[in-house]
Amino acid sequence: MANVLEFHDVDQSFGGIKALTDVSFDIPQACITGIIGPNGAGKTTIFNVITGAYRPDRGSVRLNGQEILGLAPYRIARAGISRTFQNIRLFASMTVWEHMLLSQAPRTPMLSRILPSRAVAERGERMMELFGISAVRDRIAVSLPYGVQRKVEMARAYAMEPKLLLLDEPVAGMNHDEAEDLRQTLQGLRDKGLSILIIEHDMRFMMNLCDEMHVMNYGRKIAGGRPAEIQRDPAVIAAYLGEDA
Amino acid sequence: MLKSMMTAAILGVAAMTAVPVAVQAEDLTGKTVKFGAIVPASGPFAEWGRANTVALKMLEKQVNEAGGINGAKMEIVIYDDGAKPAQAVSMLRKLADDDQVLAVAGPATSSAVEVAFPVANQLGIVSVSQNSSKPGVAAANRPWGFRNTVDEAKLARLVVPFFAKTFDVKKAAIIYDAKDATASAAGAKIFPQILADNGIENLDADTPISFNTGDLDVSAQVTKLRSLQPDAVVLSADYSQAITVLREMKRQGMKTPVVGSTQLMSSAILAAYPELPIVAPTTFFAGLDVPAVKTFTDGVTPLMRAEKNLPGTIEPSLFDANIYEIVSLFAQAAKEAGVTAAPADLAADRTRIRDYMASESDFVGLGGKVRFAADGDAVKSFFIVQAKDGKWTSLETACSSPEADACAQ
Amino acid sequence: MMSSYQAGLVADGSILLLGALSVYVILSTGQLSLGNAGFMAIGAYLSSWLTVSAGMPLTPAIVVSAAVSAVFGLIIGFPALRLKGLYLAMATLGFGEMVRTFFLNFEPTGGAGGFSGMEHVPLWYILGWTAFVLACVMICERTRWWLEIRAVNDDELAAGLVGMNTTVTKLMAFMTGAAIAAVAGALLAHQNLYIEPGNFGFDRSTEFVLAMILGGSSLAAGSIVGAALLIMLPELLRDFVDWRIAIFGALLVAVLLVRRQGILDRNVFGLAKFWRRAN
Amino acid sequence: MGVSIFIQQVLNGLTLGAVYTLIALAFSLVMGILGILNLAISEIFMIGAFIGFSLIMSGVPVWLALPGAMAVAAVISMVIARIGYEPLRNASHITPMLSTLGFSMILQNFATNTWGSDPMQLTLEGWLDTRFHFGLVSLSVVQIVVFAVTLGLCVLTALLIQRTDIGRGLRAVAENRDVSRILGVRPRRMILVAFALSGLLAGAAGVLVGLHYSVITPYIGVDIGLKAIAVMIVGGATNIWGALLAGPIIGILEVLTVAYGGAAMRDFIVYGMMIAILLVRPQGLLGGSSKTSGGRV
Amino acid sequence: MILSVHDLKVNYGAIPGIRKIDFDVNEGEIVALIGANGAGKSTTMRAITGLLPFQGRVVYRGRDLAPMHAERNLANGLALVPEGRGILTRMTVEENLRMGGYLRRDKAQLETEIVATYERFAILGERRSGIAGFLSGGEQQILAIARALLARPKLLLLDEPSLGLAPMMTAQIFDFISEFRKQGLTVLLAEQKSKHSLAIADRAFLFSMGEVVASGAARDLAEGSLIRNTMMALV
Repeated sequence: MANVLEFHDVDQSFGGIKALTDVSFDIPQACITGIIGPNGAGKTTIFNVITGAYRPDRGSVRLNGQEILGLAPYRIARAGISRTFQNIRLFASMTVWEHMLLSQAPRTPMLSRILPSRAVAERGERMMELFGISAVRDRIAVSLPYGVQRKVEMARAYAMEPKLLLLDEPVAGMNHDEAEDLRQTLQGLRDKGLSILIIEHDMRFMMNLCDEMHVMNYGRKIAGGRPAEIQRDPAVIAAYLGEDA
Repeated sequence: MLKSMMTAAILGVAAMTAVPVAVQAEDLTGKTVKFGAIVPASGPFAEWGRANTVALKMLEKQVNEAGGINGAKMEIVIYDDGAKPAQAVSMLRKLADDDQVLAVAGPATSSAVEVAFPVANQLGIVSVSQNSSKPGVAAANRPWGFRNTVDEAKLARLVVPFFAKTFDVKKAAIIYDAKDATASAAGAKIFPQILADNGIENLDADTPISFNTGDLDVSAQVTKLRSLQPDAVVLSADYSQAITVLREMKRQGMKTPVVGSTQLMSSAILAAYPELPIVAPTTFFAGLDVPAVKTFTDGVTPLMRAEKNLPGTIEPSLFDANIYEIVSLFAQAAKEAGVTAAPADLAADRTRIRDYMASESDFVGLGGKVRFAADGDAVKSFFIVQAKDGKWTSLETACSSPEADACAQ
Repeated sequence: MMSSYQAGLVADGSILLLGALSVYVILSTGQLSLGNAGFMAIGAYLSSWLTVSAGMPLTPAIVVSAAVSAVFGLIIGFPALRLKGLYLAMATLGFGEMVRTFFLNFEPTGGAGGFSGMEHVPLWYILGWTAFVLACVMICERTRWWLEIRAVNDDELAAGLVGMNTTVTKLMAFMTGAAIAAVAGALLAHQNLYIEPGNFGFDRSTEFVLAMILGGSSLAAGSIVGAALLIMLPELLRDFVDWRIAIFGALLVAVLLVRRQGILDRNVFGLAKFWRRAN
Repeated sequence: MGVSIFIQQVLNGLTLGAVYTLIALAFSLVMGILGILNLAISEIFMIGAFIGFSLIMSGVPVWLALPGAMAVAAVISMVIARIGYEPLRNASHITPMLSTLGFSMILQNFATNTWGSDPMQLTLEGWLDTRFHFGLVSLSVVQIVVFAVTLGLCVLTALLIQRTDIGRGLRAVAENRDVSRILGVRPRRMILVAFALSGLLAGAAGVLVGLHYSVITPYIGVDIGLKAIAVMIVGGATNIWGALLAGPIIGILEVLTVAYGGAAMRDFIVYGMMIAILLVRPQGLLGGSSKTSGGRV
Repeated sequence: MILSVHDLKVNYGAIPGIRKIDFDVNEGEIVALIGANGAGKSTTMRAITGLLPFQGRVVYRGRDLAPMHAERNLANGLALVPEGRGILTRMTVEENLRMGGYLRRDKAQLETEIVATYERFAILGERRSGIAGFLSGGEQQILAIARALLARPKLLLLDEPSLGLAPMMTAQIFDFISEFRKQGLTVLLAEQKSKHSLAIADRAFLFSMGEVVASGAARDLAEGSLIRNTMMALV
């Protein structure tokens, strides 16, 4: 199985404080890979390195074999990596529908961005159906309930036709039913060939969702493997309950 | 000569306000003859505009009490332009179109005039500025634009030699307001030329000393002036700016006499540096000892001082006299050129007033005979005055036109 | 039939509308420019010089001036990328004042004495340009490209991560705004037939911003309302004579307090609906 | 003689710079804490000048006229805060800026109608009219008053900001509104305090300008206000000492440009310097990075 | 009972909402709120303190608290050490401590207490005139707690005090917290990592997805496998 992303030997520090120390993992094609770990373990830092917001001190990040480290964030996005944020970042002035249109724009030529396009509109409709937000299409996205905003953000990220989708705590603020719906949606996307990297604290959700998991603590990767293995890994349990370094 | 002119002036004003002489005109009883005025009653020159308004209201009353214009009531529609060019144009259009006035007095500032005169030409209506003295503005806007002022260039040409002789000036330095179009034209071009023509050394010819309208601090400029040790200072600025300079000169103890343009004319200048001889040309000042002026001043001063929005110590200015003359002239033109005041004749009436203004009329203003030269500027006598003991004193009388007898009666 | 007074107000309003639009385009990317009078001055002086001294017909002169002004927009916009919010506003304010000072001292265009000699343009010509620019902006508003502009305003970082080159977007907005302001300047010059540096001061820049914010900064149609209001209100308040400017100021504050988003917003026009389907 | 002229020009620049400093401080108190540009400060300064002028002309001694005018200016500033700023606190930073512009119009119109548009002049008498001469260089008592009052007010402001509970409260609100609230600071009250302080300083600047230049009009605020914004930027919008440094720098720069380079270039150089600072060092000369400077407002 | 929370609901902008939270705190207790990130602990804490609008009832010392009155609540003895510590990073350590006593009238007494604070937390004494933003995470956490104590709270809310801290430091912080009980202070503690919290708490409430899913004596919870199973989804 080919890897869509290879994240190798990355060190990242901020003013002397090490946020990531020698972190490596691979994301296989058409897989859901999870990153877990206590707050402040460095999970979001990994996202920020992948999307080009941070420049690590060392290491390499390859997308389908191409080095993407050092590219401008918008180039990395165009290369096929899209993400959601832990604290949702939607465009404050836009309706849900406008989010769907916008996220498809940057990778198309200028002229087609000005002219209406049937393909774009259809894809927008599909995205909204997929994440169950068609009913609120004309509402300003940031005025919607928290859980719905999460879905809009995911729909926006997915509308970009990414090769790799990064989700940062997507079920925070959702109830169990919503979370279950989301799990099925994401697994459906995986089955269609999408690769997903997900950060989430809700272990039950992750156990059911992920194909593979990596565990972070204090900026280091402390474990990696199948969910069932992780679940019983003493080091992981210790980290989670705060028992030990 | 002065005396005879003054006598004529009284007679003239008396004739135009008191005894209506209908020469060839029909009786207009029951009709209204409307004139317009554009004054800067808000903004940085609000006092001018507000004082202008008082003078015009007085004139309106005087004319109507004396029987109006061939029996018709005279009405002056007054608008405020805030000294803003765009508003001046708007008001000119409004006067011409909506109010259907026969002629317009104003606008005041040169910036507004520059923009309004082309519109006056477009609309075919006389527009006569009461303040603008920026060189060449009316000349560029024939045939409808007029100014009841004298171009600064013409005045300076006569004032400087007189001043130089009086104060024995061999070398002078110029300071001017670079942001004010009139002051900078005079300060940067006209005065240097005139100094040269009169054999006076211009000490800051290479690095002209200037400041900007609104500057509070001109200490650096005055220090520089002082360091040049001139016999005299040429101050080309509007009076409100000039005061700042004079105050700074006082602060720095500079005692050189100052000469300037008509822009200096204001009672406010008198308080700025009373010890200093300040010389300027003007066609009018409140203390002028001429009966016509006295009548005007005595009439208008209490009215102005009664206005809530004007200071209790205000005196009529040159511009009040100018705008009073302008509308007086309109009234005389309407009488003598035989306007019909009928809506259908509007264009013809306006042309009559213009032609009357352009012709050699016998109009006598407050300071003497007033005529308009081919370039649209007034030909009238003027006074070279000096600030002394808190009032203006006339040193010399001259005529703005080089032609002999131009100002004679 | 419009009286020439009303026609004059319409012309003034059109020019103000163009000025407001020039700020609007830039502000749509979240950048506040307090120096658009500077671009306006460039357009006014250059186009006047081209028509008067170089004998060029007006329309190409306007196009050339707009292009040159756009280059200045680029020159200003590029370093301005480093600045945000009020700091950017103040840098543009400084630029505007520098342009004004430049023309004050630039003798070939008359310096403080101003520049004249232009041919008068008819009202329809001004309206034509205004309608053209307004239509362009309003059509663009309904494209996905405009969504990108709004996205940069809403959240620049997220916009980048959706794949947008925010640098290019912001620069283009600056250039477009500069070009529109130059058109406004050129029309002003050929409407008034006389220009002087004092016409292009800080108060002019704030007037643009005012018209745009008052009308509603979320859509171009707002600027129409704002410009109309700014032109009409002082005329309507003439009865208050000495206090009209104070009353104008008080009304301004009142409108901002009651409708901080401006008189119009997207909801008013139902523009939030955008285009629903491609066909 | 060249040297004494130079010294005289530097003194001229320092006087001008002192005025800039006070107004720039007034701007930066509001800018640093609330992040808005209060355009009405220019006009509050102008009103302060007129109040001070009127008081002095009606025989009130200077040491009483100064605080009197400052108090009136502070009250006006607080009214603006309550009516024009607070309801718009959550709007974008442009909206409150424009509402302060509305207040500028009101204040300017009020001044024109109250005091007239013609310059108002003051004749100083007695000790205030004294000058000291050192060779060709001269220094007036009023200039010394201007320096002393400016320095005094800067030090007082700095002490207030640095050493008192109110000052710490202001800085806390400036840095983090929520944190300041859980520490018991009432942001609404701090906003009022910031505006009041800003009004006090602008009012003081007005009185000093009136005293020193002794000619004022309702339109003196506009240009000097823009310059003060430049001074604030050059010094660092959030640092008191920045304004104290940048005021004299710009003042002297202006004066020397006029003296040795020609007046025409003056504004070009001042605004050029502001832009250069914005591009090279947006935090201003003394701004420092957000963490290194304890002296932030 | 010093604090009781009934049917607390927060639904506000882009923060994870809470649906229905009920719990109570007795005088002199240390109560821990345990749960994963996003479970609603912080939202609960901020709502109680008066930083967020909420629905439901929060009764503190017999009085209903109105939403959004943080300043008044502090005056009544309810202090929060927020998640991320809420240090005023541009001020010095000493200034931060002074801010703790902002509402106090007895300034002289405050000065002595600040001196006492320096003695108790030596690191703060050493860095008293240093900029607080330059302190390490653990030092900042100590500063934040010390600052909150200077407001003389009756109920101290601590949101994730161990966040981003090394294990040694975490242990030290929890030691400090356990000392508070001796001074008669009531503490409400939100933590992701259960071990330290349960070790010092009397009772604990387990949060998940905006609701309280379990509660009990801290010792029982620590010894049982409920928390581990919930957190690791081992049910």
